[in-house]
Amino acid sequence: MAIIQVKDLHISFKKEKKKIFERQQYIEVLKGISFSIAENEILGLVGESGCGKTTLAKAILGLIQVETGAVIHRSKYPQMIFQDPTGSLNPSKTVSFILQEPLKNCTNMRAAERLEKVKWMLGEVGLSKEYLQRYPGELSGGQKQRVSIAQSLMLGSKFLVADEPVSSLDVTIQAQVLNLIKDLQKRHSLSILFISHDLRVVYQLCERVMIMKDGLIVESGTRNEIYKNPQNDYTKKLLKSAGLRD
Amino acid sequence: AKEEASEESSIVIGIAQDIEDSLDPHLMDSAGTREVLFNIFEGLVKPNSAGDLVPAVASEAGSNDDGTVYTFTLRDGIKFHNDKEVTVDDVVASIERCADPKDGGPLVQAFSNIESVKAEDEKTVVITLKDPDTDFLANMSVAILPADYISGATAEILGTGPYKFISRSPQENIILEAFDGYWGEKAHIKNVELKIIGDADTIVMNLESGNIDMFPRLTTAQAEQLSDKFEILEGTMNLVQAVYLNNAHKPLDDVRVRKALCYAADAQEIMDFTSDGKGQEIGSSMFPSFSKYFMPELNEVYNRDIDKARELLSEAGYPDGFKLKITIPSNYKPHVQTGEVIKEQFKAINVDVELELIEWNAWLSDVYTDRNFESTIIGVDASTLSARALLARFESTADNNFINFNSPAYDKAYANAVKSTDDAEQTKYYKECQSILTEEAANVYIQDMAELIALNKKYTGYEFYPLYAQDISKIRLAE
Amino acid sequence: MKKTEKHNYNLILGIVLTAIVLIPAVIGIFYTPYDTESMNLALKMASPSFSHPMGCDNYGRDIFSRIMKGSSITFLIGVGTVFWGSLIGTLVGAFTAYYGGVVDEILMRVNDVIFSFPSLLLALVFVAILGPGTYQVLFALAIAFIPSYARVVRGEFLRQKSMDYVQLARLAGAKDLRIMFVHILPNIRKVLISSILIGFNNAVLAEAGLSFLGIGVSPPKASLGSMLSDAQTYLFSKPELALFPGLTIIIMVLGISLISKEVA
Amino acid sequence: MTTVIKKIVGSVITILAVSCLVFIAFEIISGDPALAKLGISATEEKLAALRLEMGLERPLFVRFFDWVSGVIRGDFGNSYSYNMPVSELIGEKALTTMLLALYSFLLMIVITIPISIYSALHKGDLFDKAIQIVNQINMSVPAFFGGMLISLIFGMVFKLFSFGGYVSYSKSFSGFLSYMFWPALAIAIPKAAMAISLLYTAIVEEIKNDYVRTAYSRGNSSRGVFYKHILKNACIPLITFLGMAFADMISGSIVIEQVFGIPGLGRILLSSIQQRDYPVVQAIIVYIAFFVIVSNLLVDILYRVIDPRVR
Amino acid sequence: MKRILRVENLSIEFHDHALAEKVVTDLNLDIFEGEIVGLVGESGSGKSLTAMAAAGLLSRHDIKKSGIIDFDGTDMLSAERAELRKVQGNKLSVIFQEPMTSLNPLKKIGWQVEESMKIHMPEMTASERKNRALEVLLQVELKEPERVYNSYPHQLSGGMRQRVMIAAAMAITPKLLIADEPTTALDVTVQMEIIELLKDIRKTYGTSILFISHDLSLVSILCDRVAVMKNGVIVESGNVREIFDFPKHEYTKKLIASIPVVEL
Ligand SMILES: Nc1ncnc2c1ncn2[C@@H]1O[C@H](COP(=O)(O)OP(=O)(O)OP(=O)(O)O)[C@@H](O)[C@H]1O
Ligand SMILES: Nc1ncnc2c1ncn2[C@@H]1O[C@H](COP(=O)(O)OP(=O)(O)OP(=O)(O)O)[C@@H](O)[C@H]1O
Ligand SMILES: [Mg+2]
Ligand SMILES: [Mg+2]
Repeated sequence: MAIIQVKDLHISFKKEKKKIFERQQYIEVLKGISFSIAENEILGLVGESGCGKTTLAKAILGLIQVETGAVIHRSKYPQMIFQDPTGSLNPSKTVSFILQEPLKNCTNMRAAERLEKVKWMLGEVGLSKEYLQRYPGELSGGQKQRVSIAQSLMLGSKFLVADEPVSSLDVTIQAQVLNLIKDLQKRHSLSILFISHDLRVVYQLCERVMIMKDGLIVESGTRNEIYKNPQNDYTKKLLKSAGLRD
Repeated sequence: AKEEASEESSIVIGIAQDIEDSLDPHLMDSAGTREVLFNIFEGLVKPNSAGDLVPAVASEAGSNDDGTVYTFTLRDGIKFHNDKEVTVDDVVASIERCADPKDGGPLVQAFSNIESVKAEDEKTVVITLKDPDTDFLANMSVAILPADYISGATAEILGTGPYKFISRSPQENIILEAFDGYWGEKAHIKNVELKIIGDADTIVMNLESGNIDMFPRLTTAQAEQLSDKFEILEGTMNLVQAVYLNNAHKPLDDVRVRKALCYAADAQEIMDFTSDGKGQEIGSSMFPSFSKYFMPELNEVYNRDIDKARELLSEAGYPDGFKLKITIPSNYKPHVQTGEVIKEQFKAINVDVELELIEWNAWLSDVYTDRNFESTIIGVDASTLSARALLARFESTADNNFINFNSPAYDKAYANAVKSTDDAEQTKYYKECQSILTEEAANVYIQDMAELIALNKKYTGYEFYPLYAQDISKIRLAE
Repeated sequence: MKKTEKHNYNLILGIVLTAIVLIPAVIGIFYTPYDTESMNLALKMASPSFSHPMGCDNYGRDIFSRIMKGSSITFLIGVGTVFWGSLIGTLVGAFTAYYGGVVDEILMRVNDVIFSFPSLLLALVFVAILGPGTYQVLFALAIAFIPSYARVVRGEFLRQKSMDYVQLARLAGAKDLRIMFVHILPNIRKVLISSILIGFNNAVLAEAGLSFLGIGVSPPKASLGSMLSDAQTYLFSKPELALFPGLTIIIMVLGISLISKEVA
Repeated sequence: MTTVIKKIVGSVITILAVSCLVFIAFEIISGDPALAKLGISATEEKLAALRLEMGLERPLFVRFFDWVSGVIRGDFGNSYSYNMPVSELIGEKALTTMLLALYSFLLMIVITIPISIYSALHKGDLFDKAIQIVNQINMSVPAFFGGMLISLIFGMVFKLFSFGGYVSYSKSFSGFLSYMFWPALAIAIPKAAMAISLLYTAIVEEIKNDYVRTAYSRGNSSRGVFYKHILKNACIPLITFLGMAFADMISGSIVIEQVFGIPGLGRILLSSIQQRDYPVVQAIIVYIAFFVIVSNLLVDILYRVIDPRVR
Repeated sequence: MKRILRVENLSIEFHDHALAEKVVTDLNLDIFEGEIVGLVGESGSGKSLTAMAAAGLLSRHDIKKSGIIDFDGTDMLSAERAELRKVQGNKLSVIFQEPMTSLNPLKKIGWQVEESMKIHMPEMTASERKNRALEVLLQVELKEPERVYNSYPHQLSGGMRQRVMIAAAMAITPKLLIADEPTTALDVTVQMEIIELLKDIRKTYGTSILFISHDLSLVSILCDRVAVMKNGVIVESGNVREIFDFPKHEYTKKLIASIPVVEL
């Protein structure tokens, strides 16, 4: 059963005008994307930088207006880990508030219970309790990223979009966080769209992988199909650059 | 050489309000307008500073014994400001216009008594009245305007007064210039600017900076702050300031209650608080400069007597006092201040005063026209040099009897006064009217307020009038 | 360490200043050294002395006592006006910016209408409908104040709306209202607070201005504003009459602004 | 193109709405123009006759419609109290007020920008603290009182200008400018105090952003960082305020004009409201509404120009 | 070889909370001319702060710094701003970790890329600058340099912004380039291009690079030396090959063991 189904998605943005009276021009970022994610599946999305991955992610979650095409999803509280942890953490809220937010909105937990859960989650992402009262501005890049991950996992939702969730974490923490995600995925039958540039991480985590370039999906298949027997030139180039192919 | 000096001479006079009603002397109404137009327009007769009527456009004015026929002789060579001579046609047209009953009654109420206005010859105008009225001459100060203005052929503002109108800029100023062809003593100062000073708080600064040379109607506080560059002239405003009581409103419909209020008020204390004791106490609807009618003895009728006031209130059934609302137009600071003191004074007899400040226009409609009020503080002026100007409004059926005063005795005395052809007798009846007002405690009479005029010492010659008027023509440069 | 201390220092100063004004004001509701309304000719324009520390006014009334009484009215009007004005203004600004489209157009046009409408006329309408009185002034002023708050809040909201954290909050299940007021609002609080302070000043002073229409406190009651404008008549001869109510206003506003700046 | 048309239609509706409200307001408040004109000599009959002449007997919407159709023809009607065409009556005054507002606006900017910049850059030092206090005090001084003080100190004590010696711009523009400096200052000071407080707060907030660090890393001087980066960002909240301030200065000049004896719209608006001279009030309000709308439009455009994110 | 950066006994302490927090302790680090030094370590261990300190960008007064940072004769810890700015953006440039917020949202990309040139090379004409900007934008693999040049930051993807940061830092030819996780948001092909580019500028201009990264494979192919940080101290440092092949410290071992492996 597909938890998300995307059909022929197109999205374009206005181009910056150079002169005031120039005609408005558009650039098409997503040029017709279709795929689906099954329940309990982690789908890796790898692609050229600027090809439209973040745009696709936001469109799936309804954060960007979809022009043509359809997104059908059947999950209650889809979550997203944003690529940019700084912009996505409210600068005037403490870590504690940020992490409790989903619980406050979507559950009936009491304050003490919430706090308990927040502390637990903080530990899971490798942060100590001291950070509860910190503001995002007082955290390092990786710490912010971990706070965003923690927030998105608070609710135990069925569907998660992770946009480069571990890019600024050192490998030890990265491994810890990835284990956490995997663990949660198993326990809660979570589906994930996992966007990353790190082909190794994608290989470790995802059963299925899609390769994107220029607003189109150029190749998709199981992990082994893609890594062992890539068809598309771009895929081959990617694997080669990552040292996974000669 | 003296002539030459006056060529150059000029004065800037500050006034508090612009002429907002009309520059047409027949249509204007407010006292502020009247005092300005006094310099531009004249009637067949006009008041002088002694309070007498003197011939103006007419060189002679007379009436028959019973006061039914008035005859006027046009002054020789009298000219409008455009140097055209005044003709009897102008006179007849002016008077007829004011007597025309269309548009809801004649412009001058008293002219409803006119039977006919006729030009006997080139020089003589005869006015015949329906009912005898020996006091009618006072109304003949009504301005004489050119006939072609009245017919609407021209809109130019022309009078026969010592100053001619040059221009105006609304809410800014009015410019006058001495009229060379004036029949009488010519104005001394050539150029006059009447400057509207909207903010009372800037008057002192305007005077001190030399921006204005004269300001009538200062408060004592303002006068105190002026340097010795200025001479402060003191006169009276010629207003009857009182707490006007709505005689139809409970409990003010009870004469004992009204009397109690009169006993509770202390005019001298009010003057002490609000104007350093300046002002003239009054006891009825007449101010002292109408010396012929003014009755100083009435001031003594209600001297402050709290016990008596309390007694009267108990008799009337209000031993614990009552609540009284005094409505005051908020733009008239002196009345508001009077209200504040009165409120304190009435406290002594447990009358709990609520001061309701409202805006002037709302006052006009709610209090004056609709008579929807309990009491109010205001100053009433006289439009003509006649006792009637002050007393007519208390006739029970008078249109402008806004306090709903109703006394058969008063109506009778007033009718007698109007009817009588003998001056002494008439005066007697007018005095009777005043006494009735006092006895009936129609209103809580307070004072004729002090008028303080600041005049730069460069000028001299200012004269007070018993009417609300500023005679600029008398002012001249000091030697 | 040093920094925290400095913070407290400002806050304490703010509290002290506000207390200097508000404590006498609160006491003034129950007790004043002299009756605030009874007049005394002997004390007319008396200079400051031991028994009358701020002197007496033109009716011989003790100025200190009147300031005690007047402060509470002024405070009430200032706080009330700003409260309602900023509350409604913030709601309008937040909704227009957040939803945009037709709501935005309509509310902003209404805003323009209110802003173009002279407050004098507005005040007159209020007097006509509700009669004169302190609360009427409060509401007339509050309405007149709405547009400015709405505009400021709208501008700031527009800026914040496009940020990722707003989208994140939406994903975290926050309802629109919660996003607007729990997530976005705190991020514009600095700007909002400085406009609230501006508004407080304006309200206190506007009330004084409206007294000449006869709405607001009617004499012999006094507010600081009306005392100040009455004192203008004696500006040259008795400047101290203006000095004390003026100082009280300044201290009150200064105190409140110090507190709110620190709290924000 | 369509947005332009939409804006124009919106503005016209706004103006119609304000003027309609003015009609209603005059209907609600007590007092009527005929009575105002007749004053205490009014009698029932005279009032009725004058009302008929003024056309006040007709129902509200008929009068409103009449007025609107007049305005479309460029005719704002006749003033009741001055018996002259409204446009003639307020033409010069409107310009005077506009110039005064413009003048104070410029002064406000001239005062605001350097002071807030200096103060924000030297946050916490003595000058900054002094500025904050002076600023608070400025905000607490009523406009009328400030005006009086300015005229007292500069006009009466130092004699830098002749109090009340207003010169019309048509007579001598330089005289006009030098006299208007003082009232403009009186209007500008409290507004500048507010603007300073807003800009200061915004600057202090903006300095905390990461991009400021980037700017430093490129070797900008503190000034460079400030002028090229922070200022523009920090000005965004100020723009809203400035837009309103300009419109506010037009309608808010009432008091100051009185204090300095300037024949602008302020006094005539006040007296027309009191006289219930609604053709005049209407015209002035349309004028003010026009400025409100234009300044709001400018603010919106400026937003879009400055902040690409809200485009 | 000349030593270009000398960090000795650097300590950094925060004072903005009730308790002071020491985040970097007694840190020593040298970089020689033409050398690429990797700085790896736990997230939150103080890498970015060290880098900022070296770039002379820690000027907040609630941060206490001690030690010596000597960059090519300039004392980066305590020199006056006027002196620092001669260095910054000229002899030293920085690629910040967070490209999203480190770009001015109101300025076009082109302007921001050209900024250091404008400041330090006033002799360049506008068109020269633009050419150079387009050139570096192309060098960092931005396919449509013209469009990027005319865009605002919010119109670019995360990776594009990061490349813009890199381009801006390389628009001039610094003696030292501090790159704080410059490739996190880039796909591997672009990553490799960037690595090549960095090697290239080192070769042609002799630029030294401080390369902070979590990607140990990149560090191993790019850097000459590497330092490993944990909890504000450098636990181990030395030649890349040595460290990677024979890690001594527990943490280093753990780090190397955590590299994800792909078994094809
Ligand atoms: N304002 C602050 N107050 C207190 N601690 C702070 C503040 N800012 C940063 N820190 C702390 O300083 C430490 C070092 O931060 P830094 O940014 O240098 O880490 P980093 O090594 O770059 O980590 P990352 O790899 O996650 O970017 C972190 O633990 C962080 O929480
Ligand atoms: N608001 C916007 N206005 C105009 N163009 C935009 C906007 N947002 C994104 N784009 C463009 O859309 C394209 C795709 O952006 P997107 O953020 O989806 O890329 P991405 O695949 O996530 O890249 P990265 O891996 O670098 O984050 C880019 O070319 C970008 O310039
Ligand atoms: Mg992206
Ligand atoms: Mg870092």
